[in-house]
Amino acid sequence: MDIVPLRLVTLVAERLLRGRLVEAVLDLGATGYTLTEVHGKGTRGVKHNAIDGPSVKLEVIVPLEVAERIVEHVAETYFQHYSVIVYVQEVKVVRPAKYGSGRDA
Amino acid sequence: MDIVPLRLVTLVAERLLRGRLVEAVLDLGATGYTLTEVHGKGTRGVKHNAIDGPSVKLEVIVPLEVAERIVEHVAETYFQHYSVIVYVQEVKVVRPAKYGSGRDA
Amino acid sequence: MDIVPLRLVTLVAERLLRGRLVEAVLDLGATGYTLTEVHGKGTRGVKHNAIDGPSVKLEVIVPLEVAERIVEHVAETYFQHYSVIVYVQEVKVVRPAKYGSGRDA
Amino acid sequence: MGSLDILAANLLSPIVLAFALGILARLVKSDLEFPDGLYQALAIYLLLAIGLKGGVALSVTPVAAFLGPALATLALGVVTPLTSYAVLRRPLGFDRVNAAALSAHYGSVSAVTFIAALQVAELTGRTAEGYMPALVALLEVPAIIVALMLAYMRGVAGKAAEADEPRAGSWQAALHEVLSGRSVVLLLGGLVIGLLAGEEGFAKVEPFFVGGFQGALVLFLLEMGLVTARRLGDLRTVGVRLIGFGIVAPIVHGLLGVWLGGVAGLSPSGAAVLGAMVASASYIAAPAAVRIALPEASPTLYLTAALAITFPFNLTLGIPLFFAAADWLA
Amino acid sequence: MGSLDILAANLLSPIVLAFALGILARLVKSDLEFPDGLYQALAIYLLLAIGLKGGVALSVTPVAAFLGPALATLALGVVTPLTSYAVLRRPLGFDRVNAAALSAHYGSVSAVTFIAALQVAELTGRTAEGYMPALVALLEVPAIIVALMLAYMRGVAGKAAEADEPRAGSWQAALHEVLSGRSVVLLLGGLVIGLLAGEEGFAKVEPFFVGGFQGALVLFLLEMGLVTARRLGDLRTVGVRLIGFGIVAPIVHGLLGVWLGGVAGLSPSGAAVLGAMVASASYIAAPAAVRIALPEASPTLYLTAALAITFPFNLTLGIPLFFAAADWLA
Amino acid sequence: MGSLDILAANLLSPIVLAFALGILARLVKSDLEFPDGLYQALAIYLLLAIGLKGGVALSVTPVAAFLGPALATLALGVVTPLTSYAVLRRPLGFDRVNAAALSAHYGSVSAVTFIAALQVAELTGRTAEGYMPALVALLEVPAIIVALMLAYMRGVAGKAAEADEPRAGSWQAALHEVLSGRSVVLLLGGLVIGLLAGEEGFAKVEPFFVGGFQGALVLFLLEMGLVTARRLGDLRTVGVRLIGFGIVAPIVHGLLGVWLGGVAGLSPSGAAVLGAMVASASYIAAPAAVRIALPEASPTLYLTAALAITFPFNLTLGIPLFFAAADWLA
Ligand SMILES: Nc1ncnc2c1ncn2[C@@H]1O[C@H](COP(=O)(O)O)[C@@H](O)[C@H]1O
Ligand SMILES: Nc1ncnc2c1ncn2[C@@H]1O[C@H](COP(=O)(O)O)[C@@H](O)[C@H]1O
Ligand SMILES: Nc1ncnc2c1ncn2[C@@H]1O[C@H](COP(=O)(O)O)[C@@H](O)[C@H]1O
Ligand code: NA
Ligand code: NA
Ligand code: NA
Repeated sequence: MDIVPLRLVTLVAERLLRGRLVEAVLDLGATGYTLTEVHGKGTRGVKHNAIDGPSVKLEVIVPLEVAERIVEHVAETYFQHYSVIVYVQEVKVVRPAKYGSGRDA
Repeated sequence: MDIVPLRLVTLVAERLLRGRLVEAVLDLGATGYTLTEVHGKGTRGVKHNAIDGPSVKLEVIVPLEVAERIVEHVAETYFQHYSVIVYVQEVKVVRPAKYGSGRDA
Repeated sequence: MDIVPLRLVTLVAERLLRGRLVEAVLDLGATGYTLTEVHGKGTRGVKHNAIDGPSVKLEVIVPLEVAERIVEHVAETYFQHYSVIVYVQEVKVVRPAKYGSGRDA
Repeated sequence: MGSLDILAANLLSPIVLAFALGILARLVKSDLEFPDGLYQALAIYLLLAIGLKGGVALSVTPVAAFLGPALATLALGVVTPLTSYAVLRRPLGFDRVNAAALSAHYGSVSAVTFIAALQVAELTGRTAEGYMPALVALLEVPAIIVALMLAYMRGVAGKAAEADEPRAGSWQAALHEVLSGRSVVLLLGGLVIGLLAGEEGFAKVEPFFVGGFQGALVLFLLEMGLVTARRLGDLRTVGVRLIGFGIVAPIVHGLLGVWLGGVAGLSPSGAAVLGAMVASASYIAAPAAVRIALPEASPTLYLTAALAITFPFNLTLGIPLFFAAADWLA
Repeated sequence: MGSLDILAANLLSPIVLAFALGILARLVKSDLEFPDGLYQALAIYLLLAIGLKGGVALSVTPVAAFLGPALATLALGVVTPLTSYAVLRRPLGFDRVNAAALSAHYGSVSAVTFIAALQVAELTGRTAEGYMPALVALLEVPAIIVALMLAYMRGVAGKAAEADEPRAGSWQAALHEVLSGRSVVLLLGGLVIGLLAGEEGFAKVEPFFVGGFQGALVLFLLEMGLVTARRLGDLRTVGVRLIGFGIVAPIVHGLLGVWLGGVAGLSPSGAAVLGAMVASASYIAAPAAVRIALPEASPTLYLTAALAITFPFNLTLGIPLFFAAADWLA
Repeated sequence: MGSLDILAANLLSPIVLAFALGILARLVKSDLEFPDGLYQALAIYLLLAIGLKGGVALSVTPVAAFLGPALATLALGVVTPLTSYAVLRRPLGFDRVNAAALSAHYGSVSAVTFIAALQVAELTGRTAEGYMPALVALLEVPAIIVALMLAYMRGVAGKAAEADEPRAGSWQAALHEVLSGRSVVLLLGGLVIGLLAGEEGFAKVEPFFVGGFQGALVLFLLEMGLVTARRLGDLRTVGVRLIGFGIVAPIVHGLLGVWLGGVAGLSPSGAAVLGAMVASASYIAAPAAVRIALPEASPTLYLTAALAITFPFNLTLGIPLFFAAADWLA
């Protein structure tokens, strides 16, 4: 079984951004996504409490260039005013085409 | 403190498969697992909504050969008809034996 | 956009430890954390059921030396008697300073 | 109360309006959303409450009075998947697997449609038989088994052989899934508890399970509206054949149920409620079983048909129609 | 019942005590914690219940009787953000963005404060007008729009130009957020359902939405106490200016509301409840809209002011004060 | 009502049947499952409701009437962990840490067993004293403290020294955990709120906290059945010693409680309920405290004993036994 490297991009953001971030990653080339409700604390004054509802973790498996586009978009659009972090890891998958990738992505 | 590399295998699947996947990973050699409720969208028509309940993310830390067995099993058994993805990452742990591994797994 | 490597330390523990672990990682140098409710099974007799409430997954992005301190602290304080695992991965982030890191951490 | 009055009263009932509000909220892209746990909690509550009430009623029903309606219900549970399948295969041209999957849904029953019909019975002032929930339990399972047998048996009655892929699903696993599924466990479990506890034992829990029932249903239908709205987009992809089936099947099955219910000795109200049950398509028990037994079947087809076509049709027009038919037949 | 009796009865009511228990639990570092879903579920229930009750009341209210109070409410929704803004900018020296953000919150309304005021009305034995919830829906939105306009327009009425950073937020997105936000959808949706279903249709769901209401509110306020306590630490950082505003603004706005309510034809109880509404600061609809339209504004400022200052003030002292004022004016 | 009638009525009550349904559902591998939040929500509701009712009752109870039962309860809270410990150590041969851990559980109280006993009192038509919930709060904490002291002190009364590993847990942390734990906060908080609000203040929230109580309990016991069934497999590993202790201890403690309750002036019904409380083993407050203070103790032992042995025993046979004993003693 061939296992091919792609990127796992993880965003953790205040709930309000959920809809926008989901739309953004799909627009930028992700073929799917996985959402988890989380609670967190970061460097921003905004704490996430019952009023806002839990924060959201958005994970997408994408080819490298899509990963870069997502990181760039999030950094530009949301870093200044919103509570959001983004990080990237390498993952191995079996069906790279499913994630919008050629074999050697 | 010695930190030893193992594999983190992550499965994201429709809820219906939860029981089967948990049994399968334990059968194939995992010594434990972590389950998270998630919501997601992929390339399948099946959308995960309130009727089905949330999807499930199953994470297992295992030696390389167990990871390969799990990926193969899932690919063969579920890829064709079910909504499921699987990906593999490298992780460092402190007590490799706990995860069914020799030192140099 | 410069992407800098840091460590993602993940702890999965019985719910009772939540408060302690959060305090500990902040004390040891983490600048934030993300908590997820999970269910799991490991090698301990303690199963996580409705009585205890769900288990907790705690993720922190930190520089390498903080990651090592956290792993050491958890191993020393909790491995013997409590249900907890810890693993470490490499991640790439955009704003290393946000996580308490110099450029070349 | 005339038929049009019933229709109006139904359309203006809080549960139908709450369903409409849910659809509307999604259409205007509201951030209104039910937490996962709330939906599950309401479903557990409603199914257990239906079972309990049915069990208590059964505890004061002579067996003889129950026998006729029970047999009629079982017969309908066997017949409707067969008629569905026949129509879906030949005139409508669905392949065997998808035809069987749809038949399982349309032969089984939707608990919420059942409850909505009960409310209408109360609106009209003529309450249906108290043991109706026991009939729901009887109607739920057989159709699923019959439909899956259709898919598993090669060359069903007089049908042309078709290239038959090997079965991906498992018949035993599916049977277990149906019989131990939460909707059967809660309904049947509630029935037995109600039967054993009787009216006296039930009195203490009545404020919770009866008093709160209709309000909880309003919340549930609000969420059903949100869920249904998400499927409306799929209406375009499933094709006009399925939309037609999703409206005509409930009419035909429902009228059959009304008629047979009357023959079996149910009051007009009871017959109308039975009609609504038969007309309804399951979206809890059937999807889970079908996903396991027939994974090749398209969930988009059966979920869209059951949730986005037949459920709203019954909720708004179907139920009043069955009451009118029951009155006409009486 | 004298004013001091009302104060005492209010402070010893289960909802105020539950709020205090929540604060105390957090202060002693209890592990007491509401699951995420429970808070959301209670909020959905309470908002829908308020709407339904208001709608049913409206269905039996002559339009003429409702018109005066409705206009008064709309006027207050336009005026109070303006007065808030003026005071926050000049004497208190907040920058334009934060002043506008705070004005949106103080011009809009907190549903829980409203309900608490209704309870006090019942304590005093003089129930407020049944259609008050409809006024809540009217008061919720306009203030947010007015306040955001203040921020978006350059050089608001007679204000010195200041270095104006480019807007990070989007006006249209914020408007959509307010109008399709869950609190507006549930309140307005409930109103319409109540209006259409009327008293008869509502009777069935009354045990759930009316009987359970006050108890559910106790749970909700327990959780509000837990949430508020987490914000108490921020009181030190927001400064004495904001604390002063968070107490004086509700007094002034509240008295204005009481007076105008009386002029518009509300009963003393109704006028007092309107006063409490006007005095309250929104913490559901406003924060979401402001976060989108004015992301540069500090959530610590507006959430701490609304939740940790003004809400507890109104809940304990403000509401009895408005009842005293209404009696005095009557 | 004779003792056997009580036994039968208890076994056929909805809550006992719901518990059985939960166990059965797990045994047939049903996918029935409560969302996490629902369990927590029900626990919060039930504990707060118990507290509130007890507080309201206390507000109309003369201190003198309450004093005797209160002192008896405290005495039982100190004595039963000591007797448990002695038996677990010497005849049964458990090591000190596990003996202390089990003693904490058996000395403290299970709120659900308490409620089940209250229901039986109502079944028999002789309601127990209204302030019983206040006794639950008194019984919950002392036993845990006593048991932990046993573990922490070296060479407890006349016991052979044993190789004493260094303590892994923290005494202070455990004490904080008990006193600020959610079950104490909700019970005590509810008591104080009920006491301050009194009957009049409580009337408004009564439909929610009293009317819905028994039904909510049915749901809770269904979930308890699911949870208990998961522990049944551990019965094989914990050994026959513990199974015996889990049945004999509640009988002995329960009868002691019934007797002392009668002596202290409780009605027979009240004495029987006190017996059930004393017989019960805690599985909310005690496990959390023990996990912190005595992490070396085996959770499998104490959770299995409390949940899979003693709880089902009391729920089915123990409670009717204590009522029979109370009648016999009266
Ligand atoms: N160092 C960190 N490690 C893990 N998660 C973090 C970290 N910093 C921030 N987060 C998560 O990202 C969210 C937004 O962070 P911030 O923008 O710093 O408020 C927080 O609520 C956390 O859930
Ligand atoms: N590209 C992706 N990135 C992250 N998660 C995905 C992706 N594709 C699919 N998933 C997750 O895997 C589940 C099953 O995917 P699918 O089989 O494509 O429907 C989805 O519901 C998502 O939660
Ligand atoms: N091999 C594993 N893979 C993934 N998660 C694990 C594994 N082992 C343990 N866990 C998680 O860590 C928790 C504590 O493990 P333990 O201390 O072995 O009981 C479990 O409840 C699981 O959620
Ligand atoms: Na049907
Ligand atoms: Na206001
Ligand atoms: Na005890």
